[in-house]
Amino acid sequence: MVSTEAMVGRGAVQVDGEVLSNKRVGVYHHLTLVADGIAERTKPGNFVALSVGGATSAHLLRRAFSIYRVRPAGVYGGTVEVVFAAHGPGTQWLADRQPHDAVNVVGPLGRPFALPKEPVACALVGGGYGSAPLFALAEKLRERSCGAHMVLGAATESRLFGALEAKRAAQSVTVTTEDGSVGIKGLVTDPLPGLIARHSIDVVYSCGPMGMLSAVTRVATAHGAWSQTAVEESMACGIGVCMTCVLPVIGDDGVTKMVRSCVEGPVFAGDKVRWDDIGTIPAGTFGAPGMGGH
Amino acid sequence: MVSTEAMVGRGAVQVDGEVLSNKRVGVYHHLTLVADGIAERTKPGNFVALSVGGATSAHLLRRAFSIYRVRPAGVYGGTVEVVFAAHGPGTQWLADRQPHDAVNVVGPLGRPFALPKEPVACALVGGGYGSAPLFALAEKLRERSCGAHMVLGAATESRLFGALEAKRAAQSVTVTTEDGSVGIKGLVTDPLPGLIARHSIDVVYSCGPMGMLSAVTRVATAHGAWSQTAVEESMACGIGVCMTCVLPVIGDDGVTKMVRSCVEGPVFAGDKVRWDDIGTIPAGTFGAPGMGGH
Amino acid sequence: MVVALRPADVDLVTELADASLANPVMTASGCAASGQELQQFFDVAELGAVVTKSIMRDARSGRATPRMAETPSGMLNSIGLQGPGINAFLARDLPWLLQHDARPIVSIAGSSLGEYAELARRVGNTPGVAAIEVNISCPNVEDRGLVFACDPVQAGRVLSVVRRDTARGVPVFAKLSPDVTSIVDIARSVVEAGADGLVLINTLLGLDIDLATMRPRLGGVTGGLSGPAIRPVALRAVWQVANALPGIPLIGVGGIRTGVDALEFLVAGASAVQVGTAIFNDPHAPVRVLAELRTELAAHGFARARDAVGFANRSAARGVLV
Amino acid sequence: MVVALRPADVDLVTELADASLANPVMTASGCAASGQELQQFFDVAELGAVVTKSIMRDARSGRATPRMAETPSGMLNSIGLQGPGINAFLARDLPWLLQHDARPIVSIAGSSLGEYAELARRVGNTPGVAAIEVNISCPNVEDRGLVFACDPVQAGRVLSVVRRDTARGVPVFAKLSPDVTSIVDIARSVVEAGADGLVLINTLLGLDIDLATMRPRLGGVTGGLSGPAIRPVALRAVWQVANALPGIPLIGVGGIRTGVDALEFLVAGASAVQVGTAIFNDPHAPVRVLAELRTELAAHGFARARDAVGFANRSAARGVLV
Ligand SMILES: Cc1cc2nc3c(=O)[nH]c(=O)nc-3n(C[C@H](O)[C@H](O)[C@H](O)COP(=O)(O)OP(=O)(O)OC[C@H]3O[C@@H](n4cnc5c(N)ncnc54)[C@H](O)[C@@H]3O)c2cc1C
Ligand SMILES: Cc1cc2nc3c(=O)[nH]c(=O)nc-3n(C[C@H](O)[C@H](O)[C@H](O)COP(=O)(O)OP(=O)(O)OC[C@H]3O[C@@H](n4cnc5c(N)ncnc54)[C@H](O)[C@@H]3O)c2cc1C
Ligand SMILES: Cc1cc2nc3c(=O)[nH]c(=O)nc-3n(C[C@H](O)[C@H](O)[C@H](O)COP(=O)(O)O)c2cc1C
Ligand SMILES: Cc1cc2nc3c(=O)[nH]c(=O)nc-3n(C[C@H](O)[C@H](O)[C@H](O)COP(=O)(O)O)c2cc1C
Ligand code: FES
Ligand code: FES
Repeated sequence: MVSTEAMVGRGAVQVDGEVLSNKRVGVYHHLTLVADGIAERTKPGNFVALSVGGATSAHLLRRAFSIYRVRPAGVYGGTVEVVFAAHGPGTQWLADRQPHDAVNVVGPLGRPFALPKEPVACALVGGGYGSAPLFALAEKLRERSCGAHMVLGAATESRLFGALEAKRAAQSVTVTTEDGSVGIKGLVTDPLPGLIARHSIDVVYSCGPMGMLSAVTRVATAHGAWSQTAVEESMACGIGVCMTCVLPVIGDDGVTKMVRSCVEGPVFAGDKVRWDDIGTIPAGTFGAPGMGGH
Repeated sequence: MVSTEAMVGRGAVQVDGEVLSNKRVGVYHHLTLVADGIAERTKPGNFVALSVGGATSAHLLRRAFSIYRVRPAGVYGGTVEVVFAAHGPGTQWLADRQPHDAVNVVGPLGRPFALPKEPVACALVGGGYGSAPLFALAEKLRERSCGAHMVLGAATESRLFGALEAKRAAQSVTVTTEDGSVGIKGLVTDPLPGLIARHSIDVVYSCGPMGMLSAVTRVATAHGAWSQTAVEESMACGIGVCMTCVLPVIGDDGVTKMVRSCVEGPVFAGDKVRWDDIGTIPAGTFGAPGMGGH
Repeated sequence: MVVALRPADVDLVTELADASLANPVMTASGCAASGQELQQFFDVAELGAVVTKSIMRDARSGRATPRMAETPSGMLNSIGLQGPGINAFLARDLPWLLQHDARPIVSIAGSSLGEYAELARRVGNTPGVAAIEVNISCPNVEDRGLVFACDPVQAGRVLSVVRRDTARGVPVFAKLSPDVTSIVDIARSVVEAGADGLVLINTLLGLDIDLATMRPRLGGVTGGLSGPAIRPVALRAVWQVANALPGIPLIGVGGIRTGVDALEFLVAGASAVQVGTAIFNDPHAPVRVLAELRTELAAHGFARARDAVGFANRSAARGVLV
Repeated sequence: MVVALRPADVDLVTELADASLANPVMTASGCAASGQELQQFFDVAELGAVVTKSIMRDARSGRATPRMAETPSGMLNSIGLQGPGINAFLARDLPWLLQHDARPIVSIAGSSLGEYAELARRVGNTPGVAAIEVNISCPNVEDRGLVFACDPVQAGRVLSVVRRDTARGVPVFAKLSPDVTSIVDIARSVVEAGADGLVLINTLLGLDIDLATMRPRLGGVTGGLSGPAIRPVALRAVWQVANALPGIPLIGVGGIRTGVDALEFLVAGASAVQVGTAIFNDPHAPVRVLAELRTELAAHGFARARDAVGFANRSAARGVLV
């Protein structure tokens, strides 16, 4: 596993952001914030934590969003973009923001996707808004002469994000929907084995619901590919100080530890995450079994 | 004292209001809300209770404001107007509202100013934003052929409200400021005795800080005039159910009771209010002395 | 478990010992006076019950002002049980409720066992009273001013005299304070003493400082904390007591503002809920919560409100993650 | 009493028994890990002290997830004291703090008296430790899992062994739980047992239900409620204990988010304050609170932070309404 020093965030800033635009894209919201200092520090897979509710808010906790895109300071100052689904009060509040409204930003946070050292072929698998961080990743992969093949999946067409953009960003694009409204009817894992074989994929990157990440990892591993998964765990602080966002991950020493997904993740090697044991403290975990106290 | 039946609010409604305009006037904010059903029920001296902070608000309690003006449904639907000073988080939030923003309104609340049955001469004394409810009162008095003489006072010119409007609304206008920036240098109580004598004032209406109301009542009583004062006590509910807004008022039976200023007030006969005992339970109050419990 | 159910088809009836209520939503004591003031907003007869402000034997002037302070997602109050006394209440307030077809649950408070007994005799034998709620968060003048609710023995004594002097068929509910080391111990004691059910929870003791005066803001120095801020504490109390004393009807109160909140209390073990501070924010809150609860029950496939009561406790007991 | 004072001229030094701190603002245990993660936002050496996450003798995996639930103006957590154990802490985390010129207050937690004693011996004799904070909100495995903090006798025993085994000159602070009938009784007991001061308060026990699963939301079922929601309870605890035990240094914690909040705790009797949950909202919160406190002290005419400590209690005792 990575050393503690490396796990401690070093590059995040906190800035008073301002909404530049906030647009509907299918069922999602594409929010662009002017927030200086984020872009320069961001790597694909990082996330930002946004405060919600304004000065009178009863919601203390920040909401975490994968960074979709950044632009360093230009006409408007640096910007950061996220894509999100409005479901609870915090995301609903963000969905209601208008240009010039203030949104405080902390970021970039978390460990980014690890990049291949060699020019190998990669698959980038996104579920729903989980595709958002994959476009910047695809760009970085191209810079390294790695092939980038995208697989985007969702329940239905309106829940797909970036299928068009994927055509520009990736060498090939495969779309799946559960209801067949567009692309292949089924799950992202259906076309994946064929894709891996066809393009001799070495690394499978994925971002989306936990169930999908687990399934993608299983397919990748079965086909001899590495997997890099960006997980989504409930986070209170996002910066590594609270210990709420843990999940069981197997270390280099073979020991399972409850590790913080906000600083040691959100990107993990998929085969190190004990997917089936999330929500438990598996027997044998470092420090288990615990007793009461809080 | 008034009977319980009369004290129970009967005419209030709760409506989703919408900001029509929100303008600075000196140090104050003049907020106009489209809120159907309020205008028809309002009498001078009533107030509204506005919710603050929106859907994600940590501020549960409504803020009370004297009604400045109402217009029954016209082009925009009925409107209600208030004038307020931004000092804490709730009024600050209201100050930040833009046209079309939503503000929930409960009102009209409280007992209005009692009107004279005969066409007598009246003084209307307002301190700071306390002048706001006096303009509608002046109109009602004129309808009854009562003379309406206004005395408006404040610490300084920017804290006066409606001095110009007063010229149209009243037969005479006297302005005082503590720093002499406009009008007579001093307090509203300075010109009051002369005014009462000059115009044979029978009723002195007042609205403003508690200290002013107490002083105005003293002057009025000393000069044989009735006084009607609109008090401002901390209110949790504004509708008579919580018992937070009480002050010691002498009943018709001569017994002091802790009465609710939101339903039995905010307008009280000034000489019935035990001004010096506000913040205490005076000895001999109905039900005193109490013991613990909450 | 999600079955298509229309909200209108949900059976909302709830059973609280000998009282059967049309629905599980009530007002909380002290947050609705005796119902009259709310009638301009909605018909109080629509509620499962109206819980009246705690009434004492004698008239009480209450505490000095200021009596309230707003706090994050909540408020402090130090009213001090201001009220007209039992005579005026029975002559004026209770008849109004009955005339308006409301189901009154009368909250009583005393400063001695004798006072509780007297109140029970008077209120507990007046026709039309749906239940008695015993507010034991009062200092006992006969025991160094110690609050009844903080001591299992004293709390039990109050409930035993009230139960003894209240007509059979009129359920007696003890309202407990959360400011104790073990609310389960107090619950057990009052149930053994005869309480037919429990109301959980009263306010938490809090304080606010006014930096303008450099003094506690409330005239009563400390006050009771209420509102959504305390909801997790109230829900915990319901959960703990429901697990410790299965079968005892519980009424949940503390920070309930929406139908979702209300359903959470039901599935944690409450047979009914009370809406308090939320009324100050929204005078329609009790009927809104009722309508929203109906929708939530339907959305979660509960054909009867009763089926939701204690659902989480039962699934926990089975070790089932539903 | 308002005298023109420049914020820069305010003397912020605070005395906590044998420890003198440059200013009264600290992090709260469990809300700042061991300081490293905050260093990217501000220099932790600027704070009066950094209170570390409660450390146990052995490594602990903590509780199952979900470990948090957002609540109105607060949150619930059930971390379960996950940590690497005392060896790793002393080898890695404490040295980091010392290298960065921070003043570390080390929070220790045990599940038996022996464990507390061992932690005291190891931590309380390590150079550089400014003070020990004893988290007694843990179940005692030797006494049916009862929480030390809930029983004056057990709480006193913990403090007596920790005080005994800690080097002289290193103050020992007991951190109390608000979930007791009388926090003053617990405070008195731990002070008699040797605590040099008190930290008030730990979280309140709460629960949240997840209607999607119909189960308690937290893996640990119940959790600790923190954040501005509980501030009035924390302030009340400080006020009560300051009045009951004058002269005992108190550290206030619970919902502090601004300099105004911090000053309220000072005038209610706290000599220092800790910022916890507010950090999750604003990683700069501790230094922002410190800057704001400085401004507030100046605005209220306090030339020294020490002069504000207990101001409201003193004016109450004199019966003076300032
Ligand atoms: C690293 C990371 C990246 C994410 N990226 C995206 C993204 O790009 N687009 C997007 O739409 N969503 C993303 N999410 C999920 C997003 O954070 C939640 O949808 C959001 O926090 C929900 O807030 P709410 O107020 O709408 O819901 P509520 O249910 O009211 O939230 C209550 C609390 O739970 C937390 N919470 C609830 N759901 C989640 C969740 N799924 N993950 C983490 N915390 C949660 C909230 O942060 C908040 O503290 C990401 C989460 C993480 C951890
Ligand atoms: C009948 C009545 C009429 C009023 N009319 C006006 C008016 O026309 N214009 C105007 O500017 N103000 C008026 N006020 C005062 C106004 O209600 C307060 O200024 C406002 O509530 C403060 O809210 P805040 O969030 O800014 O302050 P905060 O101090 O944060 O308020 C905290 C809590 O205290 C209450 N509170 C604070 N100050 C007062 C106060 N002075 N009176 C009552 N409650 C208070 C608030 O309602 C809130 O519940 C009136 C008050 C009453 C009772
Ligand atoms: C202003 C006010 C007055 C109250 N008066 C009483 C009372 O007389 N008797 C009582 O048992 N509880 C009283 N309570 C407590 C409430 O009934 C309720 O238990 C508590 O406020 C928690 O619920 P809530 O958060 O929904 O308000 C009062 C609460 C408030 C806010
Ligand atoms: C996530 C989290 C973890 C905590 N861990 C500890 C801990 O390890 N030891 C401890 O004494 N208190 C712990 N606490 C309690 C805090 O130190 C503090 O007493 C409490 O949260 C109230 O302060 P706040 O409202 O400022 O957070 C924790 C609180 C939170 C929110
Ligand atoms: S969210 Fe706090 S440690 Fe990860
Ligand atoms: S404000 Fe509630 S009774 Fe007057």
